[in-house]
Amino acid sequence: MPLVLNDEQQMLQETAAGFADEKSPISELRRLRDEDVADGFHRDLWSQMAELGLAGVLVPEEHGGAGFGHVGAGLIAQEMGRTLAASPFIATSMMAATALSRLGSDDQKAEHLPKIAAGESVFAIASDEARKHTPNHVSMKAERSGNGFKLSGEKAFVAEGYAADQLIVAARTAGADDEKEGITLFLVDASKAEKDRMKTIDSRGFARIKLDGVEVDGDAVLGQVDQGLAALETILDAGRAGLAAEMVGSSEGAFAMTLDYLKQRKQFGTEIGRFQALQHRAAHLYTEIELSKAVMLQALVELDANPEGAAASVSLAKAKIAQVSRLATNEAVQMHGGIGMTDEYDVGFFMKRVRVAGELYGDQDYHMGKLAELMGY
Amino acid sequence: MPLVLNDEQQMLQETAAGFADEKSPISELRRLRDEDVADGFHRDLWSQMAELGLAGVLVPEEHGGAGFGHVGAGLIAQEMGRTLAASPFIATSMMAATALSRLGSDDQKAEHLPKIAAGESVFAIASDEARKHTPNHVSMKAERSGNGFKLSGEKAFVAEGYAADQLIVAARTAGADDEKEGITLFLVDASKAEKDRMKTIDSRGFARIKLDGVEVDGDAVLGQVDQGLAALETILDAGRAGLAAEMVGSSEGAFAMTLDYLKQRKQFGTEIGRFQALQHRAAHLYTEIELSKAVMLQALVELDANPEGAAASVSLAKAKIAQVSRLATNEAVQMHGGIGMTDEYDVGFFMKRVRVAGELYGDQDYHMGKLAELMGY
Amino acid sequence: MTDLEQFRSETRAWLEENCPPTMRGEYSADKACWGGKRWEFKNPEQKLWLDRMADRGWTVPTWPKEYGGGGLSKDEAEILSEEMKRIKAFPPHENFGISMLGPALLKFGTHEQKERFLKPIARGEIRWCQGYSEPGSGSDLASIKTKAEDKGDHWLVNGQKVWTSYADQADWIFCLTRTDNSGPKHQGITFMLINMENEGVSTKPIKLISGRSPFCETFFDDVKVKKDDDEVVGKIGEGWRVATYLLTHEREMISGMFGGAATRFVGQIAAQEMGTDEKGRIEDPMLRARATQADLDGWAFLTLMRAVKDRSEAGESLGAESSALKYYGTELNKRRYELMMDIGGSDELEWETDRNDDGDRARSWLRTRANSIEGGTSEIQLNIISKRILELPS
Amino acid sequence: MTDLEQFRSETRAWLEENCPPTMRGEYSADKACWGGKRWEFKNPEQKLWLDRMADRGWTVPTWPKEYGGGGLSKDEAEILSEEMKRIKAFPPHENFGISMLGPALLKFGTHEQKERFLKPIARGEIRWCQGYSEPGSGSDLASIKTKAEDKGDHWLVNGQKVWTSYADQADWIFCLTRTDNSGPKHQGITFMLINMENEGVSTKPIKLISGRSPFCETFFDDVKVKKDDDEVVGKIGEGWRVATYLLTHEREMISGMFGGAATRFVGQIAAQEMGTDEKGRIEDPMLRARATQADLDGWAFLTLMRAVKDRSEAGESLGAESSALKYYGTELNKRRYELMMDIGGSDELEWETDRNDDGDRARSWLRTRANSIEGGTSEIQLNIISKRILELPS
Repeated sequence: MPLVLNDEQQMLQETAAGFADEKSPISELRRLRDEDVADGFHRDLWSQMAELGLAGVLVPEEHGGAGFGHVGAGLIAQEMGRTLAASPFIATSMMAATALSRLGSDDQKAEHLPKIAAGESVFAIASDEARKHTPNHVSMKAERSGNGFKLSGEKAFVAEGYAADQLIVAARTAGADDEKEGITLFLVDASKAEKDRMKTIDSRGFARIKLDGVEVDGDAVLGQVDQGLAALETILDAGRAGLAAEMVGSSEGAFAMTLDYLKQRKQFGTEIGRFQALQHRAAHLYTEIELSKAVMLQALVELDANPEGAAASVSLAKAKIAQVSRLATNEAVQMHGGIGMTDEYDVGFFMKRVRVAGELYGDQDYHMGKLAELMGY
Repeated sequence: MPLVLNDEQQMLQETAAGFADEKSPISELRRLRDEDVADGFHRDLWSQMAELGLAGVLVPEEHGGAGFGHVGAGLIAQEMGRTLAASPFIATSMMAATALSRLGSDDQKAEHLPKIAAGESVFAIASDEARKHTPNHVSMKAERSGNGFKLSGEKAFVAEGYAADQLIVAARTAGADDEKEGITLFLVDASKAEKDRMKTIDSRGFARIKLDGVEVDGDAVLGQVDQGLAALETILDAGRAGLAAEMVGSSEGAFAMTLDYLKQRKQFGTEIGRFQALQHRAAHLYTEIELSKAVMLQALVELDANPEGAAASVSLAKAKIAQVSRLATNEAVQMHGGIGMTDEYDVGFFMKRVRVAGELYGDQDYHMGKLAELMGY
Repeated sequence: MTDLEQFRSETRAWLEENCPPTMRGEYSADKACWGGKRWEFKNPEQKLWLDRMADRGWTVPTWPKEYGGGGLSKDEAEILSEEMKRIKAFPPHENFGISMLGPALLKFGTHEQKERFLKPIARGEIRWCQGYSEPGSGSDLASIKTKAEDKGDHWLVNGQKVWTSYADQADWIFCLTRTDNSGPKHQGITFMLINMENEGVSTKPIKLISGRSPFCETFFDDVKVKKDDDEVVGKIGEGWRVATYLLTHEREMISGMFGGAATRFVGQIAAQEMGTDEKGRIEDPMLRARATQADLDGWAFLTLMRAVKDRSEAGESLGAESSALKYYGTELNKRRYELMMDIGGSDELEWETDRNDDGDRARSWLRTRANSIEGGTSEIQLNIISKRILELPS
Repeated sequence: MTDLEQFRSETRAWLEENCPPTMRGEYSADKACWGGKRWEFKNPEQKLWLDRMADRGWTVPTWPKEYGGGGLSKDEAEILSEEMKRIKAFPPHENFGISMLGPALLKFGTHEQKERFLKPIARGEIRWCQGYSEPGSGSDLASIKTKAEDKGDHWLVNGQKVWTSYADQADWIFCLTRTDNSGPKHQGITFMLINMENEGVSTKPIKLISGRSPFCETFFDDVKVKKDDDEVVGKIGEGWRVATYLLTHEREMISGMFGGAATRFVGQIAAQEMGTDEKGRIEDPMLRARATQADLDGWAFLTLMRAVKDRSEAGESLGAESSALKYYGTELNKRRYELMMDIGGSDELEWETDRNDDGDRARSWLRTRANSIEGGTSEIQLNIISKRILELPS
């Protein structure tokens, strides 16, 4: 698969870009924060994305989606990242859509996928329990009871967890806390969960989720009992690639603001963009962002070609792009100087969001460690 | 102990600096290389250093030395590093002098220390056996025979090993290859050893040493039988601090050449030192070299105050300075451009020597790992 | 017993007796006493402690006695601070007058100015703020435009300052005004002292990305500053000399701050918060390596700070080197807080909650981004090193 | 079966039959066939292989048949190289004429020049070298001084070139000369082809810090270059256009080289040479972390190279982006070789010994220091990106 976009994909990217610029510029995220919206996104915006067919980009056509693949989905995430557009797109349209279309029973698909495509159902993935991402660390219990299960435990850092209608929960049906075996995925109606809102620095929607003896019947199981970790990794990889794409967009957004500033801001009687030290740092950053775009596309292409085999490409993208977006936002603030530190100015929003996106589903250190192991050292 | 030099120490440094500039500029190292001198230093130069009292800087006065302490010795090493003056100073006057004055019996002191001070005897420390420094990895055997020992095995990367008259050999009197217990230090007449010259890229004197059933009697033991590792570490720390000081000097030497070049070399119709990108890199390097000088002095001060407790300060210095000297020499070549790559020009000698000095007795990774463990994580 | 030993024992005894128990322990920003006309003491002991120390001149130990100082020698002052550390005594009060205006007045002020302004500073009666930067000026500080016109018996001041810390709580401001436009920009700047109660002075808080900020914008609209021979420090039009003298001071202070901040090893914090593996190592080897590098540099920086301190105590004067400290210390601090956030993981990404102390770590992390901007950006420090120390052409 | 499939099967068959067994396997510098008048073939097969490929025009597959090329389409050429890779066939020969002069002649050359020079290049009969840099010029390439005076029937050339690779073995040199001093420095430069056998042309090898070097200094003392309408490529005084066109080419080539060099992960080399612990990890955790970072960046770079290649095959033209590749690829390669030396430890610090292949790794490490200098320094690449791509003022 060549690392180039076909016409269809380019059109999709333009649609997403246009939508982000018109309907969801950074000022919308500021409004979200100032209005202290608990959901972490504007419902009406999400509906509009669904109308445009963006929400169902990964949903198969027979279930009312566009069946566009991860490349298409990633391009949308990238454009949303450019303007920091807030939506449950990654959790719902990338992770949950992947989970259901790959693991779901016919009934589960028929019930949920159309709602995802229609933007009628918000999904959240409840897997992490500790401060740092560790997929196999699952202590939430799922005990058999009757023909179903009873779930008890707590989840932390659940993206879109507060607004979620449906949860995909990783729970332990066997084995000890850190064992790879014995993890099972469940579809849980979010109304059965206690949601404790997390007010994160990026003003997006996160929650801690508590399940206190929640009863679900057998067909709530997603995929195979005790064999959920591999499936979870595939779902996580979709989310990681989505976040990587979003961070590429945010890097580009912050870099664009910085370049504008370098060209118009005058000091010592000239544009500061004329100072070679800043020019070289900007040129270096440009190069790093080019690398980011390439590894992002590779990860998305691999996810479409062979989801189980994409782990390394995805970790490469998540780690490298987390580093580059950190550099991009740090340089953005530094090159803006004092004004970049003010809340009034937008650049700080990029810094806060890439910090959260970098942490979610494994930070740079986690994915570098994973990469080293995958490379055999 | 304040991190400042007293008048005595400043005078000593000036003496060493004057000597290095007059008697041993870089052209002397070039001559050494071109004449392919196996010793790795000029004997006459070493005698002159002895006459100046430099060789005996760490030798107690009652044994004909100056008893000047590690600070003084480090300052000499620093000035030698500035002009890449080649001598067995670190191995003989720092490591062996430390070994003998701290561990030696009265007889051993009386026999060897005066010769060190007089520059009549060259010492080498034969400890490493593998490509990477691992003090506890000692497989050279020392079996009891009669009232003495029989030594068999091979040592690699022995600094001044080719010119050495005396060897301080770490051998195993008990335990397995990597055990901390069971290592013993021996004084061995180098004439009993098979020397295999190593032609290292820095044109200095190194050898692989083979002992094939070499008989030594009991009083060849330096310090306590089986308890040699701690003693060896103290000897190594003296050498590490000496090499750190040498690398600081080499960083300063390479940086000075670079600054001169930046001021005189013209491109695009102006001195290249006017380009801000180069200015900022030079200013950053200046700062790193200031840090280097501070951690160097701290390590030397601690070695004088409390040799056993100096390990952390020494590892800090060896690791940090190895990094900075690498940066200094890389920047030196890059800022010189093509001419910096030519053998005709001197800057390459700095790059080659700091590479070797950085590797000797533990590279930056080794000492960072050691530091992390000493800091308890 | 030498005089110094005697001084130590006396000081120790006095502190034991006079430092209230509530004025000892872990010090933090919220425990600070800033003084000034509008200050409300957190408790009676805070006032008691300030008064007792002020009576001895120990709020500004090295200032001359005649100006409210303690007239202590460097060594004595060192002993005093050691003894205060020993019992964890709080600083009696904090005031930009102590750290910034004071040194300027001592160096450039007239006897009258010292008489009038230093004592109240020493006693914490007047709170000062600093007015240097302006919206347009940024790194190019000498380009300030706030105008002070000579109207015979008074100056007419118009303009705007930014980044004036705590201006909304300050009684007086020391600031740079332009009294002459004709010459090169470094000339015609005057270092002026203005009472914030003057008509036409107003302030507006600046909110930072951290959500917290001590900073304000300060506006001067037709402010009349009476000429009483005290309102100008140094010569009229030569305020730049005073300002640069203070900036060097500020750089040392700031780098000092971050030197202090670096005293705890990041790796140890990680080990404590994240736990360690069977080898006693931080589990995440990549994080561990980055933490070790940060601690390597952090310890090296502290060592350099110590060496600089020792050298200056040995009589060496610190000039442009302070730029190297400011540059390295602030960049290092930024790196350390990136790691602190990595260590905290999702637990430290929240704020406006009581779960994690209102997200103090996240706010601190964001706040550190300004370290390499305030008090002269890193780029400015590198320029200074390049020109003044390395003498590269410009 | 499509035409391409047919082409593949025919090509595969032909290669199987015509590529001598000794011309297959692990390729390395010492196996290269450089051709030229003075070339001594290492063995008969080397000549046989060159002739067979040249007969089909496959030494320069995409060049037009009339000029000794294979007239292949991009896709066919791709297939040919894939099939050659498949059987590990050596390149029939290497020649700066193929990679550098050829493209310039195809773009700027007259029909006569193409006729006269391209065929011998394709057949490996004439070996070329490049004469751009001069002792004084360095990064400021347009400041070259080598003078070519118009003497009616000939040019009189005087001056000196440096970094002319293999000039001592080359038959011809393509170089930049100054034919006009009156205008701005980018004008008045002429791209000239000079026979090294001309009287007054001499060369002197340059020794590098690695102890090895293909480079020479090349001197022109009153060299008479006959005017035969072929000696100048492009218009007189407009050689800068030709030169910059070639430089972009060279940047792509060089970054390509280093992309290639990065195909093996440093961490894997470390694991193989140093061994691993019970977890299968490189024992030194600090080295492991640095290796992982280098491999992360290395793999990212390879991915970008691949993307650029795919984009250009999709018709996108690569402009100043090649500067980003050249900059990153060369800096990366330097970092990789620092690590390779760290991995080797004392075993790789020796040379002039048979213990470690004459210190090949140390020599390569030292050689990589030039990567970020030759073909335009990293600083120049960053300037180009800043101006041409980011459009920052200058």
